Amino acid sequence: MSRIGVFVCHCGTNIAGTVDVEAVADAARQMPNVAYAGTNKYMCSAQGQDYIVDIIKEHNLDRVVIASCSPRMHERLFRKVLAEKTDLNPYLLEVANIREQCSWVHKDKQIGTPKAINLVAMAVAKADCDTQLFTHEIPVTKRALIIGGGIAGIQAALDIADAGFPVTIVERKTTIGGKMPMLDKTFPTLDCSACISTPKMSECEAHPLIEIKTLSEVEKVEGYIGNFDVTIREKAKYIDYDKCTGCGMCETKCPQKKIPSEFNQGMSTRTAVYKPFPQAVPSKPTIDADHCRMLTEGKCGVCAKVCPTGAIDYQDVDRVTTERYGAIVLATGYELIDWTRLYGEYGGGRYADVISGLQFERLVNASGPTEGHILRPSDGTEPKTMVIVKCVGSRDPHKGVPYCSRACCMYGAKHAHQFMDKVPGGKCFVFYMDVRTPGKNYDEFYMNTLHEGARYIRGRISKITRRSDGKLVCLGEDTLSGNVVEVDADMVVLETAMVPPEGAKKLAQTVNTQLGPEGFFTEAHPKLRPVETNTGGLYLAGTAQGPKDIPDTVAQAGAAAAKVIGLLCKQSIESNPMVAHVDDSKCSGCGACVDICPYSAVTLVEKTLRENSRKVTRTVAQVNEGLCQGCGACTVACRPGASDLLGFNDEGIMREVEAYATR
Amino acid sequence: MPRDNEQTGEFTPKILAFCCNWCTYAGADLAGLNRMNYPADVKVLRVPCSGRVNPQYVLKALQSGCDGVLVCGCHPGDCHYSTGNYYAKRRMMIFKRMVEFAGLSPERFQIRWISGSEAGKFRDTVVEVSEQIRALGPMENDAPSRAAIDAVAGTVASPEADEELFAAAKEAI
Amino acid sequence: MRYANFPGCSASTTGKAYTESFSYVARHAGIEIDEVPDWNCCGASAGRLQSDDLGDALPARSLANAEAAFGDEPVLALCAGCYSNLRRALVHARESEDRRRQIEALIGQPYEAKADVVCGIDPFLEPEVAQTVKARVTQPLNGLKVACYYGCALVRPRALTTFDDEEDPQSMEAVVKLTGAEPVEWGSKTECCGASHHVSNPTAMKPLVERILADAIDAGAEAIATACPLCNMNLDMREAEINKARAARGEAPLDIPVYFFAQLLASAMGASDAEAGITRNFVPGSSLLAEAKTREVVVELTPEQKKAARIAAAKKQAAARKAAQAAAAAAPAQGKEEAHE
Amino acid sequence: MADVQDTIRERAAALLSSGEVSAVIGWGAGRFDDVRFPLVVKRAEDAGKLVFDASCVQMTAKRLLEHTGEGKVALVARGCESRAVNRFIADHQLTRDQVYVIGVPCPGMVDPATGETLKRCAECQVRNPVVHDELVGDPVPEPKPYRFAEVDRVEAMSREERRAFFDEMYGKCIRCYACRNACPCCTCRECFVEQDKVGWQGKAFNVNEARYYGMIRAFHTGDRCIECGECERACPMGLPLMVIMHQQVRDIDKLFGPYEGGGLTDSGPDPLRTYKTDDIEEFM
Repeated sequence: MSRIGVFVCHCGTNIAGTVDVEAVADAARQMPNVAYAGTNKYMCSAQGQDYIVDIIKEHNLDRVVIASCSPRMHERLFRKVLAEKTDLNPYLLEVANIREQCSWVHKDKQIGTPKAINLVAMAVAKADCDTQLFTHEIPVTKRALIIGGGIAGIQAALDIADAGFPVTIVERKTTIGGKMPMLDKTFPTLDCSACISTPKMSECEAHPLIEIKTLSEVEKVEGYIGNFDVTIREKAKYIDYDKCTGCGMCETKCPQKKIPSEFNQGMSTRTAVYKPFPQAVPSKPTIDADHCRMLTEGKCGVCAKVCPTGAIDYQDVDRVTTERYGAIVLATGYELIDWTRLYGEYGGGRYADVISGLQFERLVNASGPTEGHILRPSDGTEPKTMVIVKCVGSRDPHKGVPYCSRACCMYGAKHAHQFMDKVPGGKCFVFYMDVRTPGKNYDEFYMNTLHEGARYIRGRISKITRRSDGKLVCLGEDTLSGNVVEVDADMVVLETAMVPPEGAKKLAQTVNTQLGPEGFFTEAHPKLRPVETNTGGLYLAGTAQGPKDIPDTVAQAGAAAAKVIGLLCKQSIESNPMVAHVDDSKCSGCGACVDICPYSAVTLVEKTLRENSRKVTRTVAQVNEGLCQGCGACTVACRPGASDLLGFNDEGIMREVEAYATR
Repeated sequence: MPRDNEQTGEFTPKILAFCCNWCTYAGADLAGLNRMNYPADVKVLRVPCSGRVNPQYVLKALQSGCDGVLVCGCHPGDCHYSTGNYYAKRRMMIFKRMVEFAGLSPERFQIRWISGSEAGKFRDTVVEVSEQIRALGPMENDAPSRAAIDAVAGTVASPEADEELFAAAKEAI
Repeated sequence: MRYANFPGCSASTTGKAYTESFSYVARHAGIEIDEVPDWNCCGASAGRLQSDDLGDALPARSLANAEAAFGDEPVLALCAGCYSNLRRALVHARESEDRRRQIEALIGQPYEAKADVVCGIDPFLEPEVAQTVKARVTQPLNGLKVACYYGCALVRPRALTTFDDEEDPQSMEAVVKLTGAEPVEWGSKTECCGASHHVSNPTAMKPLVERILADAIDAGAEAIATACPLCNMNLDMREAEINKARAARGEAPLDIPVYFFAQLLASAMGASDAEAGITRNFVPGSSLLAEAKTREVVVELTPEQKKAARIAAAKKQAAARKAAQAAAAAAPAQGKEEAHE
Repeated sequence: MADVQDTIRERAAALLSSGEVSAVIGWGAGRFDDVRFPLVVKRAEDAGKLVFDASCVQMTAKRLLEHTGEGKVALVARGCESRAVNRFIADHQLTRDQVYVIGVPCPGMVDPATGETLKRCAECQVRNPVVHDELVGDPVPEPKPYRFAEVDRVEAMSREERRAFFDEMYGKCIRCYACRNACPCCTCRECFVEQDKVGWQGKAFNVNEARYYGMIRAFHTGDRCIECGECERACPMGLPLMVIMHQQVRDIDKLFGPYEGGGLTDSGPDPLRTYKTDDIEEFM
């Protein structure tokens, strides 16, 4: 017989307003195994907690039911109260939700009170079957893994490494830096993007605790918070980085010169052995296996001949390593939407002078293909009239993506400013739906661009056609004046939507976390836990979580680093005690639970058990408490119920069902 | 607990809803946060995942006094444990067809995917299910009518029925 | 491939040339055509404006007759207006089961929406049909610059017509290429031709047609291809009035013949002007086709051939340089002799 | 059939005398004519007692589980027994090398009381053994008859009639658990009905508790059932237990892809122990 204490909370008037708490307490006193029932104005307040502790001592209670707000709110708090202020096991506690799911949704006391009584009866029945549970320590590997080497990954890596923990950055491309080195200026301060990102990149390379793995991808992630076993595949670079001095002789001599440079968004060409841009980190070239004649046709080998240190190695192979990490940060960044496939009305990619925002950044960038002069890709002349079209792909549920990509309004204004700055007498038209400038002196920057003469026209461009004289006729509407507008432009820049990079879905399955409907990683809580995920030990930073600009990305990177440091500085962390448990006597070793477990936490093991005074060796299932997350799928697959879930055991739920059904 | 509401005297159904802690329970809390209003016939039983709901709970609830059972979980793909609701979907689809094959009115046992942000959908589901069960009446209404029993009587035993054994057993009950 | 043809009112009137040329091409390309039994008016633009039920019931009745006679044989609607209306009834029936039942109740006969509805271009997108047409092209229109004009109903609204991109369609270009002609890139392929407003408000509609014709000529087209009787009529018939107005304004006339794409196919497959219905065109179109057939065959080189040509040219250059050097070496000897003399 | 019986006796004797197997499981003759019962022969000289003819109605495979400790055991296996062997292997109750299967293509057994072929044999889908170490006699044709006639009959009833049908059926159930003891899928060490502490099923002797037992057992074995019909044959009250099993097998086949019942292969996963992300969706 257990002695249960029922504590009904008024919650000010939140509960007492529409539920007769005294009646609930009276009804609770009649329930089986209830030794005490009482009410309090604010159970979660310090005074309320003391009230609980005193009553437990006074009435020698051994289980507690608190009828108050949702367990998702204060269950953890009440458990702490039991653990710290009483000698009760914190898991002999049940919370009946009589606020969010009762008093707040039923206005009439006549309806709310009986329902509250039912909910309390259910909680009491379950509490009677609760068993003592004990957490245990899981060791934490003091090492962090950052997937993605853009500014988010770099910033997170630097912060974690500065806190004294070794970090590995896994970057898919041949250099870290991501999109920032491609940009020319950054808003709103117009300081040079490369000048503020390349120092951080070299700081990363120089940092003793940061290991950079480029041209690498994460293939498999097993384990759990504090103990992730991560398999990383480092693709062959065909250059031995220890010997290579980065002199660049091979790049100059490589005969294969006609490969479109991804870094310059296809507006210039590169060689098969290449370094994407001068300040690349690591500042050594790699050989592009798909285009190198030696590796595809077996003829050439010029780079090996000219290399002073003999660093070229055509027989290089992928290296696959598996290492253990305590925490993982997803900083995989974004890609621009492929507008050519979606927008036939803008020429579908056939007009060379209709370019994307990133391509314009490369044009206007001093280290770009045109050394910073804004020239038309078609004939290299300087455009006199430029049209910028915003929200291409963004906020377009039919053809593109439904969401706003946040940063294009600002970098659209920046492009307009740069154009008017570099092309004397240049006329710039910006077609927009809204101008969103939600940041510190963002709007001032936009106003400044307006005053410089950028013509903002509210309306979307409906069609771009090319006249035989090369002019791009942009047909649109000025919704404010209601007129149809036609602009003969020399060049059009489309500010396209940010979308998740290719391969994000596969990575989400590898690290076992969820993607939102648009394909970005889902954060644990949009407002309260934006850099965490539902998977313990897995954090998010930057545009991997959703479109954002550089200031927010760096802020999130710092936040994610803080979370990782908060985890790694602990010697060990408490495990979740509400995990599955197998009763050996009932288990026939059928293995139904083994296939079902998403965390492969259950295995069949050979055990010698004492059964009716005989030693018998049998295969039974065994749960690895570290891996088990307590979902309970195995407990239903187990027909005799040998596998039971601690905290939500079969007996407790059955009594809870009967408590309600038979009342 | 009288089944009929004291004031109105009309039948108030008893509906048990197994709600998964990460999605539907959060959706229900959100419905409360937004002060939505829905009938009080549904009581929520929290489980960590819809994969934890054992069909034996559902049958026990239906047979010991509940008029309806609702099992809710995350939308496939959103499960906090990544696969719990896929298993729940298969189990519940098979179990629902079996109990309906055995004569249970379909509305009395329903399954819905409701995410943590779909407070409105949770309220609408509760309203809809409680109206359906209210229309069906208590579980006793599901019992077969005299005519149905006569129509079926005698057709149940399979050809190999052992008549004397059956007669002997009859007295024993 | 077999199709159940839904002629519609335009087949024997404004679209007569389209029907004649299409049936000529069909005969020679192995496309069997049955006719939808007891078909009725598809509702044109008036039907659905009157009421949704009428808009769905009129085409659905013909589709039901076709289904009863030919099962799931695709229904061919040459006129873009019929195509759009038949597609609407089909999509409405397929989308929702109870709408399909309502339609069945309206037309008083069963209709399961089994058969698909296709426009005039669709049959030629089938690879084997394209092969047979290409093989039968005996008088190719070599290098004839053609601007393909789609208008609206063929490609819009996007939810009904799913056979090509609504902003940047390329299917008619692929079909016209079979004749050896060369489609041009131009901007007004899906602009409005004014449709039936030419009757109610001609002054407002003239500039639309004028802009289309001007845009085609600006893009270097020698002819315009269409796949809808109404577009064809508006572009073809109005040219004379527009040119008269332009002459009054002192601007150059816009002379560009307008054909049905089927006419180009038929003519390239050896049909006489009468068989291809070209004599029906307002802007005389036979001379241009005849001239195009006499042009020198432009053979498109495959990449390998291009590479071989490049290497051959490089060899010829090297040989020429050697010869030049040899000549230069011989020359000084000669020059010296001259200097001595 | 007689020559098959002789070969079985000869093979049994040979296996027992060579010591390759420690026992041979088959059928023996009872006191009355054409009454057969399962027989476990351990000595070579008793091999002569083994009988095989049209009235061997019992499905003997479950005896295997009682002899797993004594080395290799031979089993005379028709189609249903061989599927049961696969079932045991899939449920990790047995390993393949613990059983020597003497395969016997089955012509279909005859019910001694009525003289017609057994209902389960009339509906049998797999007459030739799916797994065997040796085969006695040549394979018989596989008619694969339509076996869902009774399910259709019950499904055609109205909801109330179906409820009445199952009320009567479970009303007759005396909860002797013969169906559970006969079923090759029911190999749990402690069945849920015996767990009073958790209290899955009440102790009361009424329709509700019998229905609870009947339906939960059907759910537990539904996705692994080998359709041997032994539960129906073993039921003293003659209840049509296979109706609900066939309904499940047909539903699983319709919903989750091609499935002709359990035991056709010896490895999982069974339909309810796996999932496909594109399973049909009806709870949205």
